[in-house]
Amino acid sequence: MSDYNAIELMICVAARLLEDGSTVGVGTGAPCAAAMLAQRTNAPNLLITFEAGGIAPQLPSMPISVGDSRTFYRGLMATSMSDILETCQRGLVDYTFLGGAQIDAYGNINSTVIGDYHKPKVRFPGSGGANDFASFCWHTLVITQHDIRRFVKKLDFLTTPGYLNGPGAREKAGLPENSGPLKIITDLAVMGFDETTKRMRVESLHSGVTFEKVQENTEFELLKSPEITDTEPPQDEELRILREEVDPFRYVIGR
Amino acid sequence: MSDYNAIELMICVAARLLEDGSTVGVGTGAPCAAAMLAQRTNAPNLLITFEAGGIAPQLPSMPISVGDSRTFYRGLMATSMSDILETCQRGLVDYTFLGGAQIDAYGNINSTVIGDYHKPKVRFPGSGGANDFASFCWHTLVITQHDIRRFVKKLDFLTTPGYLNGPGAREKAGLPENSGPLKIITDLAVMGFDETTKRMRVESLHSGVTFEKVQENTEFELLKSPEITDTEPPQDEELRILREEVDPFRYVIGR
Amino acid sequence: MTELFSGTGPLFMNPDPDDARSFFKKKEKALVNKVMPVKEAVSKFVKDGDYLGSGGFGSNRIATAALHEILRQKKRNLGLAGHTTTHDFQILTAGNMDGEKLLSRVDVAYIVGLEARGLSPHARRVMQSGEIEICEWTNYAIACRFRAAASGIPFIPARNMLGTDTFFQSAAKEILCPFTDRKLVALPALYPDVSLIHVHESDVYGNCRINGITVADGDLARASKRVIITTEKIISNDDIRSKPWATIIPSYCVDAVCEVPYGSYPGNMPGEYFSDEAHLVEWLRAENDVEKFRQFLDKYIYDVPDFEHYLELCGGVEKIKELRAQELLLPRKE
Amino acid sequence: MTELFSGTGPLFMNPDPDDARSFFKKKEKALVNKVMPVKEAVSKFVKDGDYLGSGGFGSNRIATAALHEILRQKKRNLGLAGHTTTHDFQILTAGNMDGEKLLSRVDVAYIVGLEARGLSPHARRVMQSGEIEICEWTNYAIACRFRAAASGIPFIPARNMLGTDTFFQSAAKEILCPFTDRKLVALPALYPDVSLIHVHESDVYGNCRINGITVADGDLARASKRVIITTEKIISNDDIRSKPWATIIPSYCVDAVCEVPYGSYPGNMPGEYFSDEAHLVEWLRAENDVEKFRQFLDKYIYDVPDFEHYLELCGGVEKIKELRAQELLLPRKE
Repeated sequence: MSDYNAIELMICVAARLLEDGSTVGVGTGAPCAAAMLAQRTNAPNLLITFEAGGIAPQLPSMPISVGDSRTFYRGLMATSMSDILETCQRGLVDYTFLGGAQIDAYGNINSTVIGDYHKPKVRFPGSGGANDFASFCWHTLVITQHDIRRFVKKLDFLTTPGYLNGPGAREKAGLPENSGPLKIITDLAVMGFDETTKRMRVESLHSGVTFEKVQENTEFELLKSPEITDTEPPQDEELRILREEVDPFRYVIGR
Repeated sequence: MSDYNAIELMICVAARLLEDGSTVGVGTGAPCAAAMLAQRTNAPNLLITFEAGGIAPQLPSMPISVGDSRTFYRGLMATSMSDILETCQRGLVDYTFLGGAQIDAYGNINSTVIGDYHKPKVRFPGSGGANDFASFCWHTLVITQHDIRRFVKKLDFLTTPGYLNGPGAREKAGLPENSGPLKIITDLAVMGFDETTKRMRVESLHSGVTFEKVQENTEFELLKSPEITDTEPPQDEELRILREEVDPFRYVIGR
Repeated sequence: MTELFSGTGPLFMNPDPDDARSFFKKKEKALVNKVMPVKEAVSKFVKDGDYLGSGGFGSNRIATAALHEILRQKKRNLGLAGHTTTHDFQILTAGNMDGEKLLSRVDVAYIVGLEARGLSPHARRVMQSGEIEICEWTNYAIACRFRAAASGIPFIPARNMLGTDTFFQSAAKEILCPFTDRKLVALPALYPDVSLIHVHESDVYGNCRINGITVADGDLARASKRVIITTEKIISNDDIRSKPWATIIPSYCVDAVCEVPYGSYPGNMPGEYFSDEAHLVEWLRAENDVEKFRQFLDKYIYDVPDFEHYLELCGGVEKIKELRAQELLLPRKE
Repeated sequence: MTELFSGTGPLFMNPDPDDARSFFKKKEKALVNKVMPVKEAVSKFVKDGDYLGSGGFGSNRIATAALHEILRQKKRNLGLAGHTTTHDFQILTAGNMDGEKLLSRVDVAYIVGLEARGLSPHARRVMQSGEIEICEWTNYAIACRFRAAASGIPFIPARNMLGTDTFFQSAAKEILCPFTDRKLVALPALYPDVSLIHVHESDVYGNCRINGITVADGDLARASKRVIITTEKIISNDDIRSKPWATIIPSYCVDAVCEVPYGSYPGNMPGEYFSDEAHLVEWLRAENDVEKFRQFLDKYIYDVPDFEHYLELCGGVEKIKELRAQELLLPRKE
């Protein structure tokens, strides 16, 4: 059972970051799987919310949309998008999970366009609720594939704020104090942010991955945590719960 | 049956002012009676709302409070105070009815204090929703007793805006355009507002009342409408409905 | 250039959203059983000096048991959001006697009156004595202030209060709209320390339903740092989960859940029982004379251990059956 | 001095509340029967050049019948509030083909994607062509813009968008809080000309209930100058009046009530039927090839008279029974 794929690894790592008794605003896919896994392992009292209005559902299966009926199935409340995002703006939501087409050294994310904004090579969906969640929640977590076209020096478009251009920049811009990106979880490593520069730094490496390999797949210069550890691999029990209870049809973790 | 008291007269006159198909934000007492009478006579499609959240109830009796359960008994909606007052602020509510301790020539109202604000001789409740209704609804109607201590040159406190200090003053203050007091209905007369000066003018006199008598009971100088008419007295059918259907226990109209 | 004015009234509470965020960050969000007696809830969550919010609408769906308990526990120097407070205001100002100050500051929209029932002599004496610091607002203004706090923003713009003494005696400010250049009033966020809200149904975690107008309680519960719920009855969490769109207040806003059947008495509880007008008149009349009022308060509040005994003194279940018949418009027995 | 910036994107709609007030003043408020076929509602209330709001959440509780009818009636130069629009956006952009422009301007929060299902090839082609004027926002920003309009104020302040290109390409403005001196974003009111909202239940006057998340539809209905409701079923006004606190949209906001059972198909309708993922995949695949897509649209939309025939083509009541079993988590027959 100790065989696992990259997405399973990322989900297990993400789940462990969620503190018991905390709150999280999630989307569909891996973030939702991570939250569901956390509820069954280290964070039984994790409160899950969805931006379209669902609060604390007893998820019968993976939602397809952050607004489908699963997201409030036997929930505590089915409310409005404003109520959810204002609960975040008010400071009650600890974590959010995001993805994106590009991410930079400060954890800023692009999910709007590749190329020039007015003549885009590729048009992506845009912020949706990502900018809102990353502005309001205390900690932003990112789960993403690690490649050099994604981890870029300069975003084509800054959709969603990380630490903007460094220390104090979020506060100066008017964003809530002491919020920002916490961890970036990829198929190669787990990265955090240097406290002084607010730049991304490698904190743990997945089995068989070197710092050099991570740097090769990153356009900007990565910092190193004072102590780079080995990422703890998924445990058998985590994998069992993930495969049997969280995602039995393997929608997210694949075949 | 053509015997009637002053409050019955005021209610009948007020009811006739409410156009069919319009909306009104009312309080308890005479305003509510007027709205109920209007629904049974000239304005069957009048939509009544109460500031605490009640919309279009089938009032089984006179409410005691603008927030009691009668105010949304078999209503179309039981909502929040914000929803009601934002419906007014958005421009959907045509009329509101107010009273007050003092009123001036511009239809401004005091319901806060008599005497100095910080050392009041008498403390009254304050605005409640009166300032909100009078700011947001298109037309303010006032039903009140007519005496010289009430119709004053200078308010001790301007709680609720009429035309403030004259033409254009509401707009300059930032209040919604083209809103303001419409009619003041007292036990002596019906007054409107001069279009040029926005000062109060007598438009019709109740049976047996002279302009001079109204002026004697008013501290500020009253203007005269180009044509002062006789107030049409309550008709038998109006009185019958008022007494038998609207207020059978004579809570409002008295004994 | 348009000149912009500021109200001259005191701003009792800090409208800063980052301050409030630090508090809300630490608030309990897990589903823990919060059921406790009113006595414990008030002693635990209402501190001297706190600023209170009172749910419902003055004499309708009010948390009478919690209000009485605040009197009984002799809390001091409280602030209050007086947004159509009527009988609730009467109860609290009863703590301002003999030089004692239960209330020390009030944001006023509607106080000292009981709507169609007239004015409260005692509340007027208190308010006219100058012993309470006040700031003037309107019902909608206070609703907006709760809404701003609930939203996590420092103010909401509106178009009321402008041009009046109500504005001048408030702590609001005029601003210019950056899009339309229109003058607006900015209403600062109001985060009460603790609010007291009576509801129809709550589970043990504080997920609440209200079967009627919500007045401002959805926003009030979200705006408040701590929330004490009194509920006509506790229902199962399964019941809450069977219809999550009926939940008005979510559990993560709530600190205490107290089961108090008939808990809005002598106020009206929509669909359950009408207000006891006779008792409200008795209260108003007692206020005419200070000594008589003191005796009245001893009899009904200070000398009884809790709300249940107060209700018993007022006629108990028989009285409630009467008020229930009135509420439901049942034909009167001849 | 803090420098304050303005977004550089186009402001498509006038946020002025006095303008909107003049319109709302004349709106019908009486209880008149507004039941009509979708065809009539769209022809009467959607004009070329109008700015649309789409209720629900992209593929959940959407007014499919009204969206198809807009395609069929070949409306042109519409604007759209693209606040998590997914399948609804796919339907509308299908009108941007062969040089025709059903959509000409879009306020963007989330477009061209179908969440976990991937991106829409056709919507991307349209958006990448530059033929549609756009302005960038976020989901909450657009929700706030509806809220401001619903409240009758020209803007609402918030703390999102700040510091980003999303702000730079928006029509928002930075302001300073008059109380805390903090930088905020001012989000201008958005009054759509017409919105299309699918609900669980409505009476003939347009008093509506939604049994699930409301997304932004409470505010959207209030913000919109005209509202077309499609409803799973029409219920009696007596039913509405039996539980007025369940009403989410009041009749005075509504212009047309169209009874369309299964009207959110192929989207999800909470408690009723799940989304038809197979049909959504078929739609996405058809978009890969322009000619194939044209045929697909002819087959499913242009060559059928109405939504009922579309549903029939997609499997009719048998299909709905399947999706209903999925929605209700019924055990699958082996």
